[in-house]
Amino acid sequence: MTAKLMTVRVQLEDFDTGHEISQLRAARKDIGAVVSFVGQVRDMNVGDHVSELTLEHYQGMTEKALEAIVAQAKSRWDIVDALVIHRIGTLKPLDQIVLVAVSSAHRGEAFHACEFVMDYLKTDAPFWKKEMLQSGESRWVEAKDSDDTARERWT
Amino acid sequence: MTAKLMTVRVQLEDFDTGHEISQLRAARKDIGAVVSFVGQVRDMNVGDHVSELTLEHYQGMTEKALEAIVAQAKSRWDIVDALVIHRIGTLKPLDQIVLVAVSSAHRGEAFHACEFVMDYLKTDAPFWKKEMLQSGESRWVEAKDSDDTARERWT
Amino acid sequence: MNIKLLYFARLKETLKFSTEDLELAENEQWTVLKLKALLAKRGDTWAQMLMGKLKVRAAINHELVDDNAAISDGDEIAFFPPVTGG
Amino acid sequence: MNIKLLYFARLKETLKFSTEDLELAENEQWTVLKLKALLAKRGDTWAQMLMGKLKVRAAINHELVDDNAAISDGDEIAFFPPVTGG
Repeated sequence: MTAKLMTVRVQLEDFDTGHEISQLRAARKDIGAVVSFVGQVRDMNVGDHVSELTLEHYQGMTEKALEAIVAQAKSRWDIVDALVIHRIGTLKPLDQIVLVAVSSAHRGEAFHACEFVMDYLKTDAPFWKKEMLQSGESRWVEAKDSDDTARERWT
Repeated sequence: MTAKLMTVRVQLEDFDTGHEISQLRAARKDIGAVVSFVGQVRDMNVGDHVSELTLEHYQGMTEKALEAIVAQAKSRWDIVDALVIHRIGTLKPLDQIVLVAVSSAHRGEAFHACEFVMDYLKTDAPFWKKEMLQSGESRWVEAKDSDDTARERWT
Repeated sequence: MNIKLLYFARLKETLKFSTEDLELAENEQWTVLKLKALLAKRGDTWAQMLMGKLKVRAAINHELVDDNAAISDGDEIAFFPPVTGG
Repeated sequence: MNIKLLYFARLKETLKFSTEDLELAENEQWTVLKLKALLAKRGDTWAQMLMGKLKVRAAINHELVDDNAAISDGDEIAFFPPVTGG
């Protein structure tokens, strides 16, 4: 049994979801399941048309926060590996924002760990979205209470 | 709002997970999340080395069963679309067996619906695995009680 | 009445049947259980496969059913072990 | 003692500061709350951003902390709104 791997990437560039899932899958022959989450920019938010989104983050803290979340997932579930890629910079509707992918022997662990990482990422990783509306106005996206509720489920 | 789509495929050929996720993602600009599950052949089962796996199914019933599971997921959660691809025939360790992918506006729905579809597929879709062991022996894979338990959670 | 029978996986392999057409007495109420009991009379292997320790599932016209399900003329009835896909 | 301060998102934009070095009185026990109160004295905008209705989060050396967290010499302290990534 090789050591568990862990990868966290914060980047301007887009990513290739299929390639990342294949890499996770092919890493070990005792992997039976890969669960992944892809988040993308929606064209509407709180009733307004969004033309683009800018993602700011706290370099240094972001990577540590994501690694801490993944480490916690690994301590709670018997998973093989986990990957988090989060984009920063300016994005448009249909652009990919985030990928969380988890590999494990059996499906239950991968489902739980993947959703856990997303729920914690939403409340603990220092990213902030500012959206430019079609009206020309721009505004900071407000944090949602539902994200706090989602995170609470795991405690 | 266009009609909800639904796709179920049972096939000998491999599939391109990245392409399928991209198709689901790009279908509508109000999609914010795609959750997917990929199952692959493991090289070990109940302590024995597996050299290959043959998947048999009940043609006609399989497609109906999968469509019924997806329809039930759509009635329970507010999802946009769902895709199920399941392979049949002879597969080797590291080969992909199944893909379930679900798109939705928000992540919670996609996570629940994807896991629900997998849990029901495991107990209700008429597929049977026969494994060829490295020892030369072959045997039918036994259904697991844990799959019944997983399904029960949703009722 | 006439029905079509299908067997899958371990049942197909052991019974050496994948499909057969069967005629059932018209004046009786047929259920899955009664059909299994009839088939079990074909011999030990049949009895073991359909009424033995190993679980067997049934479907009528592509729908999973239990032992009490009623059988009608023209039905397609399948017997198979618990499923193991995914 | 000397600390480094960072501001992000709405705070950075409104306060027109992204980073600053600050010297704090040595003979006192500094907490996040006490630091916020000190910064709030800089004017209405600062008071609104740090002690107003909008929630503000703090991190010390890259770890999320609450208002009671103690500040030490050399710490990097960041103030920002609740996060909205993913």
